Amino acid sequence: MAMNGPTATERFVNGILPENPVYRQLLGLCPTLAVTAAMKPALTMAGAVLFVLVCANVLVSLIRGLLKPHLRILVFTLTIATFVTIADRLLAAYLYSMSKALGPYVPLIIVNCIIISRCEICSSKQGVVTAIADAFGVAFGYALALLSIATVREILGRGTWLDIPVMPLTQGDYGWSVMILSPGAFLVMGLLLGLWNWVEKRRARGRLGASAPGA
Amino acid sequence: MEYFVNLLLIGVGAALIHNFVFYYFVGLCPFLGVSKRIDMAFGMGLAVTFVISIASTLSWLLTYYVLRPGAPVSSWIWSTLGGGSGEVNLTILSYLVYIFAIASSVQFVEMYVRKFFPPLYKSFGIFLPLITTNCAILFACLEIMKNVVGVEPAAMWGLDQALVLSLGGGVGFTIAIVIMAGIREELELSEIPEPMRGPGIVFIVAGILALAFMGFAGVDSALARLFKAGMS
Amino acid sequence: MADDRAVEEPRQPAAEGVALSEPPKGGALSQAWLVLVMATFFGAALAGVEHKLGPVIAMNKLNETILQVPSLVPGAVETTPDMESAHGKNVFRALDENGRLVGWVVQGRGQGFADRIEVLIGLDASVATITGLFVLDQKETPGLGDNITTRAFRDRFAGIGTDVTLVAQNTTTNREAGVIQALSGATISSSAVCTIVNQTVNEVKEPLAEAARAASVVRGDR
Amino acid sequence: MSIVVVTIALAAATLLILAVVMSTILGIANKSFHVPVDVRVEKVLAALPGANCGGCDYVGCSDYAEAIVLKGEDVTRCPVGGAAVSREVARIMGVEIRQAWPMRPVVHCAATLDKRKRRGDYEGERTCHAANIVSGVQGCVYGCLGLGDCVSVCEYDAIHVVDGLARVDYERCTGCGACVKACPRNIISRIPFKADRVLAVLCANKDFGKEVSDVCEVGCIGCKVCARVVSDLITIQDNLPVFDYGKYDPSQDLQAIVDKCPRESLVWIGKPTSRDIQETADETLSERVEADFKTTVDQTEWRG
Repeated sequence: MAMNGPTATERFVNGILPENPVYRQLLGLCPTLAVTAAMKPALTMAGAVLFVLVCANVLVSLIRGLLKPHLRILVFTLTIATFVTIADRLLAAYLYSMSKALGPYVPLIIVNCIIISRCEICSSKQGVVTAIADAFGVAFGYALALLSIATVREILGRGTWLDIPVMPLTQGDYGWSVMILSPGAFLVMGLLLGLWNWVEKRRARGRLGASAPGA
Repeated sequence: MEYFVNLLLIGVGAALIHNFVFYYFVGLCPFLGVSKRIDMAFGMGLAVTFVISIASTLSWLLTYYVLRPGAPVSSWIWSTLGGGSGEVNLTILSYLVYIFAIASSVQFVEMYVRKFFPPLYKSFGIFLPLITTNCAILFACLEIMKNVVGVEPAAMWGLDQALVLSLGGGVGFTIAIVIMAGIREELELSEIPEPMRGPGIVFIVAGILALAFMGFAGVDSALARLFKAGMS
Repeated sequence: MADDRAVEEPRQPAAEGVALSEPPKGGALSQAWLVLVMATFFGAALAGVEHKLGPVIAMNKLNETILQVPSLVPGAVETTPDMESAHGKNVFRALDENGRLVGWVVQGRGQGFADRIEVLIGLDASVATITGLFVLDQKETPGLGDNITTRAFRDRFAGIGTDVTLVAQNTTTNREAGVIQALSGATISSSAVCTIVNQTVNEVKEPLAEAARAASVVRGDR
Repeated sequence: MSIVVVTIALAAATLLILAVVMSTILGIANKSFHVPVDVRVEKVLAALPGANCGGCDYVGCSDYAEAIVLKGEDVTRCPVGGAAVSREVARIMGVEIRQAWPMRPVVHCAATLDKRKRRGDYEGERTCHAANIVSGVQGCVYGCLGLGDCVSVCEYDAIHVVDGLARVDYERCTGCGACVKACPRNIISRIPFKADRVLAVLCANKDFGKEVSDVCEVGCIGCKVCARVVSDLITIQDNLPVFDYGKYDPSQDLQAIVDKCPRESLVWIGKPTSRDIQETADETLSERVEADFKTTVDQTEWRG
């Protein structure tokens, strides 16, 4: 099939909003919910995903000529698992407290469908530059989703944002604990997803109104 | 007796208190994807329980005998090669080895069941490939690794504890996904605001269920006290 | 978007007789050469990474405890890990500026309300009193159980003798020996910490006291 | 030999051995446990990513592959593989990519006021919901009531009651499904529009032919002629022909059954062709239809 696919710029832009991995494709939800109780772990997680995504995309893109169709997923998984291990070790070595806070969710990046789907869709078919752009775009989209959820949860749950007190009365016993606990993760995710769909629909209708003749 | 109480607590903990879905958020993809009908959800739950048991057995064996620092296999090779001070530590390979072992063993089981037990394959074998890359499975392996590597020998988990954890986790997953499927079958009939349809409302329901499951917190310590009282 | 557009002339679906597949041919290994090469390479590379980062990580783990020692044992400035004195427990010797043994720090762990709790217990040299407590790792309920990490709660343990069994109670007035005032709304977490402390102290009391005597004998000889 | 070298060598060897053992076992198993299946299933499966993420709402890639081949499922459901995989699967199956098939509502009634028999005087509230409770509004208890509940819920001004019969303006419709829910008689359903115009059964009367012709001049009498001509596409349920739109192929010439239908129940719906517009230039829909829809309808809007 002679097809070039989207360009690097398109890949980058698409990853952030139009094909947002969390809100649009509902991929990689386990860590999304687990690490968003506060901003710092969410940021760290986003960084780890960026690292793994870029490395895996580059490597897969480089060896894409050698891939056998029926073994490609195995190769992707091997590559991803290796880079995840490296990311995990790097975190443990240089950001020990974060590594402790994230716990098993760093190794769980291996089974995060976001990365494997980028390998499959983009980097196993396109060149290194496009693959890097794609990795950055998708990772930023993922970061955006993580940080939006974490913002809501940390502000409501702890009254702080990036550990900076933002809510009044943060001294003393402030704490809407449920927001930090697991139910809060599900609820915030559900509501933000609803909000996302609502905005999408509004925008779609806006376009429609503009193009409909004399409605 | 205390041995069984301990196992029971691990199992109950994994199934209810630290439910894989509602507490650790692992296994969310099938939880969202295959929870539309109760029978499908139940098949999925069974398959997860089955795979999780195989995977944790394998990963415990590999971790205990090959990967952990001072594991029998690696230290035997080290001493054969000349030996000396220090221990060969292959823990860094664990993620790679787990994912490898899980994927291959599941594929093997799938082929086996498909060839020799076609009815069984129809009812739950089709779920097998879907859960190879399910985070719940890898998560169980990681939990087991946490209790084998770098723990003092007395507290190190044996195969029995590893199996109970994985069975408990699988049962917990089954409970969660079947409850969810039951609710979703009812949701089909209800009026839901447009933007919340689909995954949105499922997350909200899951949140409420997670809230309910929080009620199980502390059940294990209470059980432990109960058994202790019963024993003395 | 143009690629998804429905084309005007759809082709007829392939409706020929159903052909059944044949078993695959060819050696599985020769096809998987890339996987094998990559597995070998990755294995070696990871071991290399571990060789570089392993010591740093081990240091991080150790530092986590060592940084706490001065606040747990009064007068301690230096710490050395001690794996021999109490077998199977992570024990650290707290030394003062002259290298004299002033106390011990012991790692203890046990089941809390939500998950495992890991604590550091500071003990004086003869293991007669608890000098401090620090919570290394816990996943208790935010806002309630996780208050076990607060200074106010931890300080309730300092100065209690190791000969009494600690219990957590909801009292403010009762100051019997061994009664720790439980955190409001988190009795179970408070009791769990007490139990962990009791267990750990009981296990290490004898061997550490022994080791401390031995250390002072050595010192006396000098 | 230093421990570092041994560890590195052993790490490499461990993974190598694992890889060799696993791929050998799987290779042997793959041969000896082989179950013959439709070769297209295997081809489709090979084209799918094999991530088994469940994003297609099927239980893994093989289940989806089977559904594609055996049940004619949509080839574009794979979120991991994206458009490239869809194209490849479509090529294997020799079908069109159907992602763009928009779901559009069909009012399953073709009877304008003058075609309905035994109409009574209805003086109640002017909504279908109210009229549906009252008996005797019109003879047919299945057909459109024409009081416009669907019109009031449509946010796109895409459905109107003309001559007492709800009609969809397929140029404005986005397929949101509001009208489907609003209809108290449940005679609006959504079908995949595989072409600009598709054939649909515009009758919902489940009674036998005699009773239908008593209440309606155009309703389906369940004569089964259409089902006999294209038996793979149409089945008769409750005296009504039912299209299997999964198998519906826009290129198939179905005009024959429309001509054979003794009533007026099989009707082409959708965007009018330019010939239709010319032919019906002075008829009911004329003021709403514009000949040049390429400029007014863009793809995204049409898809919904």
